[in-house]
Amino acid sequence: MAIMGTFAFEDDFLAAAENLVSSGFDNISLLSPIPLEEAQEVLGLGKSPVRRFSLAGAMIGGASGIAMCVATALVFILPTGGRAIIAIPPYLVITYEMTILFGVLFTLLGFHFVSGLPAWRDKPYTEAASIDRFVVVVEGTAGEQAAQAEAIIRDAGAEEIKHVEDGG
Amino acid sequence: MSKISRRDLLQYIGAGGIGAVGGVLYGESIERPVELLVPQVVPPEDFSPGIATWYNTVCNQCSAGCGISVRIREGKAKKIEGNPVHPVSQGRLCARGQSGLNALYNPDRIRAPLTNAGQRGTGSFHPIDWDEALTTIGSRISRLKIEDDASRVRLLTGRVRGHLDELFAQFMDLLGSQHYQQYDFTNPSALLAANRISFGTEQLPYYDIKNADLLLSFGADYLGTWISPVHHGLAYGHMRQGRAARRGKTVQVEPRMSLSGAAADEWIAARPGTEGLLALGLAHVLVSDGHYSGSDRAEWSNALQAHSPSVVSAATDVPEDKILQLAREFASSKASLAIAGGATTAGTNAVASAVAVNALNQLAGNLGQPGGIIFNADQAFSTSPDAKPVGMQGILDLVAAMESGEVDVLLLHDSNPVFSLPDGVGFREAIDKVPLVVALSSFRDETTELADFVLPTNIYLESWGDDVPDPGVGFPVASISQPVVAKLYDTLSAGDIILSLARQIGGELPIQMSWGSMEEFVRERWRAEFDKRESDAAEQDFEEFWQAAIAAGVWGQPGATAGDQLVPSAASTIAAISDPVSEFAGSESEYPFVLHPFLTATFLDGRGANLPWLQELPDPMTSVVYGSWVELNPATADELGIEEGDVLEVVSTAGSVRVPALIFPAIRPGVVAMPVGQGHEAYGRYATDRGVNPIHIVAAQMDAEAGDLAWAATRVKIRNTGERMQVVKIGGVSRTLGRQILGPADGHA
Amino acid sequence: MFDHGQPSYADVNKDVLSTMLETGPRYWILLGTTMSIAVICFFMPWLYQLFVGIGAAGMNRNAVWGTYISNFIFWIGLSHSGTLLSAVLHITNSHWRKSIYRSAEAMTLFSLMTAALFIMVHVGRVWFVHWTFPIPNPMGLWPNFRSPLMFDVMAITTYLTASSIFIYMGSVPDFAAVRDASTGLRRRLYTIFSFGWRGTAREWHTLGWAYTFFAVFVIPLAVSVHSIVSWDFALSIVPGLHHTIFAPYFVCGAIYSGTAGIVTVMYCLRKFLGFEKYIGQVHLDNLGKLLIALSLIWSYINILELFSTWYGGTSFELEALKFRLTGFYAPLYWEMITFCAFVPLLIFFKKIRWSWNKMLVVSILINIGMLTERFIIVATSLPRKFLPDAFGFYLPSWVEISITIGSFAIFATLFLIFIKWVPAVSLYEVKETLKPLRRNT
Amino acid sequence: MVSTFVEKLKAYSKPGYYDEFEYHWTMTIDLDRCTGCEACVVACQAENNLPIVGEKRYARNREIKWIRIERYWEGDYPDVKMGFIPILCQHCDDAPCETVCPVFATYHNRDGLNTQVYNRCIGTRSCAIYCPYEVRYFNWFTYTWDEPLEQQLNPDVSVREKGVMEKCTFCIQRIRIAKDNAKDDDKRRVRDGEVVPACVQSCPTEAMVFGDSNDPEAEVSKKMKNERGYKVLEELNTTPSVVYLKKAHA
Repeated sequence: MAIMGTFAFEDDFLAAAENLVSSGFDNISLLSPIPLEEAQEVLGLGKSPVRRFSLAGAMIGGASGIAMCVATALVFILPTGGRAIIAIPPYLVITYEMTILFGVLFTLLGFHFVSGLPAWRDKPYTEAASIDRFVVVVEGTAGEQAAQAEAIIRDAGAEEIKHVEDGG
Repeated sequence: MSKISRRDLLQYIGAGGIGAVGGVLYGESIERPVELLVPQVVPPEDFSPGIATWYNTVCNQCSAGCGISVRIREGKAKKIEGNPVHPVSQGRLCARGQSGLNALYNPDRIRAPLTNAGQRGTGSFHPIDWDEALTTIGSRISRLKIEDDASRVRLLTGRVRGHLDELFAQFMDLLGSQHYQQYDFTNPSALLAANRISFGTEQLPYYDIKNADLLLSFGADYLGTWISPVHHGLAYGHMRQGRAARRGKTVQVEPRMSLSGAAADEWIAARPGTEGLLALGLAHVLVSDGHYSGSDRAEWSNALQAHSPSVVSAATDVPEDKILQLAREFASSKASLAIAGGATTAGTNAVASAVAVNALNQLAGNLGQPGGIIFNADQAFSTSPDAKPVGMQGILDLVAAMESGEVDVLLLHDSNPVFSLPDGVGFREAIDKVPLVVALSSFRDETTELADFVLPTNIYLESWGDDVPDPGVGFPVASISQPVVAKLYDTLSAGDIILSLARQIGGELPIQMSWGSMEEFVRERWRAEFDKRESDAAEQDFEEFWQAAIAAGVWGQPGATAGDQLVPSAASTIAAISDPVSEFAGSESEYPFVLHPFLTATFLDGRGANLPWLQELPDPMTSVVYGSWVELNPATADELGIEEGDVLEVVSTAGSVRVPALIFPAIRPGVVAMPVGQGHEAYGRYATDRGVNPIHIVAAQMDAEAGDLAWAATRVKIRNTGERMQVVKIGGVSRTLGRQILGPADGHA
Repeated sequence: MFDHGQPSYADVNKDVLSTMLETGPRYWILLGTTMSIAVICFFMPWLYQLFVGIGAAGMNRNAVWGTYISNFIFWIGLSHSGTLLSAVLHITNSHWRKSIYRSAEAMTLFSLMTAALFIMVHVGRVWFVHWTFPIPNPMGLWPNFRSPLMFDVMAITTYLTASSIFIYMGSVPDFAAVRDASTGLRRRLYTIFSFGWRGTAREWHTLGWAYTFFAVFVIPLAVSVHSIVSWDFALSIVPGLHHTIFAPYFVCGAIYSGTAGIVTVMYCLRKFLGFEKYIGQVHLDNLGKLLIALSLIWSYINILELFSTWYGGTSFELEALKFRLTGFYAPLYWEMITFCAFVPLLIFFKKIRWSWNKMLVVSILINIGMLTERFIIVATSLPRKFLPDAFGFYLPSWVEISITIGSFAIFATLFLIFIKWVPAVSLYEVKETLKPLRRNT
Repeated sequence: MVSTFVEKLKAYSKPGYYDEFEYHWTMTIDLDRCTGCEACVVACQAENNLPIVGEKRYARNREIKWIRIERYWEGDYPDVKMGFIPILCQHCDDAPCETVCPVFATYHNRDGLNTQVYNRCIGTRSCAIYCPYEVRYFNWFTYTWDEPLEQQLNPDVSVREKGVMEKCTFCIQRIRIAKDNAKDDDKRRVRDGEVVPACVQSCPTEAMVFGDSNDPEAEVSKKMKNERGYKVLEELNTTPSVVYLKKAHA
């Protein structure tokens, strides 16, 4: 079971979230139509691990860039224009581009990995969340805990409270 | 090995799956085409696929007589190069010679005998078979012969040498007609006439450019079009840089810079038609300065009296000190040589000019000297039976005969007088009066179009024949022409046609001319020569000799030079010295410009215009392709407000042509130049309706002595029509713009 | 920021999504027109050219590159502002970016695609163009990474990939909004497009980080792309092209023309999609100021180029310069100088800067000038290199002119398709600029 | 293992070629001998299957002439001079065209030749941009020969299709044959004068000399040392393999 509270105002919504967190609920989702830094802070989201993906991607890209150039040159020994077979200056450009390409691709990978998207399973959601409503979802609760969560949400000033099935 | 496997690996990764499946499907669905590697029913002998064979024969693109080697693969001619053992070409060949392949494989060749369907001159022909054509023609001639009217049969050919010439002569002789004549626009008639006067022999000597230190050329484009360009090229290269520390110098006198003028160290644009006078001026200095000290000095001095440098300078527009300097250089050079040709020998004063140049050589002691004029020993084979008319006088006589109905049958071979003679000669009109015109030709040119029967001839690369280069190379030389490819179409060589005709005509002709083919005839004649010269031929057996000659394509006797025993006295030259100034058709006031038609190294007198490689070959001096133009001095153009591409109407007393202008920096003001060779009305797809033919507006004048067309003696006026036409050329900006393209600036070399 | 008062969050969704979900006949007529022009002017001549050979174009021995390459550079240049500007402004946290960046990025993407098309049109054997990629091919041979053209291949591939990802990722929350506002097939499609986005704090957080990294990667990438394009020329030794200033020159020119392009596109969005509310005076003003700055830099580099050529004093360079300034194409050169150096100075006047109509004219003139600039670089330098006798001339053929016209239609078509598939204005970022929805303010 | 790899890396990181050229084919052209007669131009056309492009295409500068004669006037009438210079692929050791090709369609082989591999060419035409001598010719069309002119085509040289760049190869087919013959003949080296490109072969004035400049005894090596020797556009540092000998003065 999950409890879903819909708010019209973001300060109410944030207050509810804060109370839930301080009450020890750890399986809460905070849905908003715009990114809210405060909501992220409530959940204690600091530096995202995406950045590690970016770094790794860039490094892998750079290394594979230069490796690709050098390896191709060594496999096909085809001198051109009196340049060295392994001519570093032009390879730097390729490396540069490969660094960025892999950096971008890995960041994308990191986004998917960290955000858990794509996730097309049904999860508690209300369409107003993409317009102008702020939604708190408390998942995996039942019984007394659920009542407590519902109380916190109602106290914060939720417009609507729904009990829905847990996603997935 | 490892490299390959790595490559293959990459390839398999990519092409593996899809490629393999696709390949199988493709292979299954489409039957493998059966390709005929050798698309010939009967392969020629010595045939091995994939291996190139070289056959030696003789070039027929101009009358220089270069030996050529033709590369044959799978029975097809692939390339023509100079025959390395031939003394004329020595392994080299000009653009024209190499384009012989275009003639062989020309899409516009006549592929079967033709007869005109209805009206003559409409250009409509239909094919007939050889028997029918030969029977018709043969019976006609035969009838004339029986009626003892054989002199009503005329034979007009291009410049033919070797035993084909003898065959023609014999044919006409046996027929009982004295009217075998030749016409070739490029024939050096004036030189031959002048040599007859000066040296007593109507033959070209060998001009030893190779060993000359100073070459003084009066109008002769010896590197492009004059007599034997490839051989002169070899000689020129040697003269310039082939000798240690001795670089020959060349001076060119001509109103419009030719290829040879571009190569020259000094280019002198004397007033057109006065080049011979300049030669006399130089001769005057040689005598008056005491460079000449022969016993006949007084006679010389007397004859040259009127030609003092100051007089000559005024007439020729060459500064007096230039005349003095040239004369002194000419006298002091160890080996000097003066030659005449081109426009200098195409005025009404042609022979007088050529004599003047001969005089210069005589005075400088150049006769019989290395680097001078070397007389040929006897010709290799005495093939040329009788002197026959060559040149415009002969054509005029022929035209007169045709006009008065004295000609019943006109046989034409390889000659295009309609194109290469001025309209004023009236050939085109006169031919209407001839009941039967038969043309032996490989292509349908302007003259062939007027024939009743067109008998297609083999290209020289498909024919047997031989040739004696004229001028020789100082010693006896003869070349053999052999078919290097199986003939492409239902054609015959000119010799074979004549032999077949002889059989058709009957009487004593087939008995006297009993050879089965031209091959047999050539072979028999060579056997006769062999027998005559047996003593000095190394080979004892004729068969051996013959095989060796065919293989080499040439036979010669390098030791047998004439030496100087042939050097004639100067008396006749002295007697012949006159005032060589050309008379121009048209008054200077009405026609302010002198027309300078020039031969191009590509088309010569127009015979090369049907060869696409030559059409695409930029003109050496202007880089123009595919067309005609008229050249003007930049100052003249400025004055008249003419720019490149303005269509000008060039008008002479004989007619007018419309042609785009080209500004040419190296032409004398007051002269306009036009290339000869374009302007064909018929000559295949590459030549037809392209440019204009300046010969049409040349006044039909002759030099009386030489009896040939004075094609450089016409005045013209020009009119800007206001139309524009692109002159197609490849050149961009023909100035170096200070860039060191032709070498570092002097002092930094 | 908003000229006509604050819209509500719901207004934003309604205004923007209605442009996507409600389609009038005018749209279809417009789309049909641009598509027909694209087919008739671009693809049919191209087909003809494929059949005949590149000889269908006006290029020749002396000028083996022509309008295809100059158009390629132009379109690459036009692509430069969108993503780059968006990324820079994202990093610097400039709020005025938020309502225009989506369309600007789309412009990047589509002009880049058009540019890539021009490479296809340009090469002689387009059916083998994949040999330039490091993938297995029947030659068993990988490309030459020492070649400046390979830099291009790598740079453009990367740029296309990065720009696509950048615009896509920025649109994911908006795809979710579209999903929520639609039904049926569209809903299913947008469910997939949006990855099942719910807008949780964790999702926003990850997207924010990823997006910032994309921006960080895209900025040096964009700079490198046009530098590399300039090196196609500058690494040759052709007089008039062999200048060290070329990379900054091209980058500056690219951003310049791109920014002008944004002004044009913004005008159209306002006019045809009714985004007056979201794209307002502040944007025009800021873009105008940017244009002035870029125009001044561009002029400076041009003067520098003239000066260094004159100062260098080699025959080759001077001749090339002389031809450019006084030769056949001189009128085009001076047209370019007028449009790109002098006309933008008018933006200094507030009267001009604040008028959408006037700015539209200026921005179009700038891009005409920039199109000419690319053409002049190619057409005046290449046919006149080192050997004067080999000097030639270049005149575009009807095929080239037609394909050039067609390329604008392709761009327009892509853009028209885009506005129906992606919210042309970023919903969530515009909402960010609105007054926060708080009970206690 | 590692050390050999490092050595290999080091070796290949130096500018230049292989260890050394097997042959270094070089040509000298003596401008004092050259008369501009263009025999070489036709020889090349015949040998290398150059197309007949036609007047219309000529008018738009679409001709294909692997060797062409350039003309430069000097001075004005009457002191006007003409300088001819045959321009063909200079087979530069530091060829700008090779570097720019993205698909290795042009590269430097062990004979010091700047090769053009038609099969690999995708037709970017950048090599023609980078070439300062403008000796690269592009196939704007697929050219055909009016039947039966195609019978002349040299079977040793491929006919190029549209979209492919082509240029002078120093008649590589002749070099191949000469090298094959030399290999069959006891694996000896190709002798001086054994291989001549078509243009050199045809030159009536013997202005062109071709040979292996690695062989100090070769005629071409001697000609290269001539004091009149220079290279066209030497200042661009492309190190051409064609050495011109400046025209001498009287």
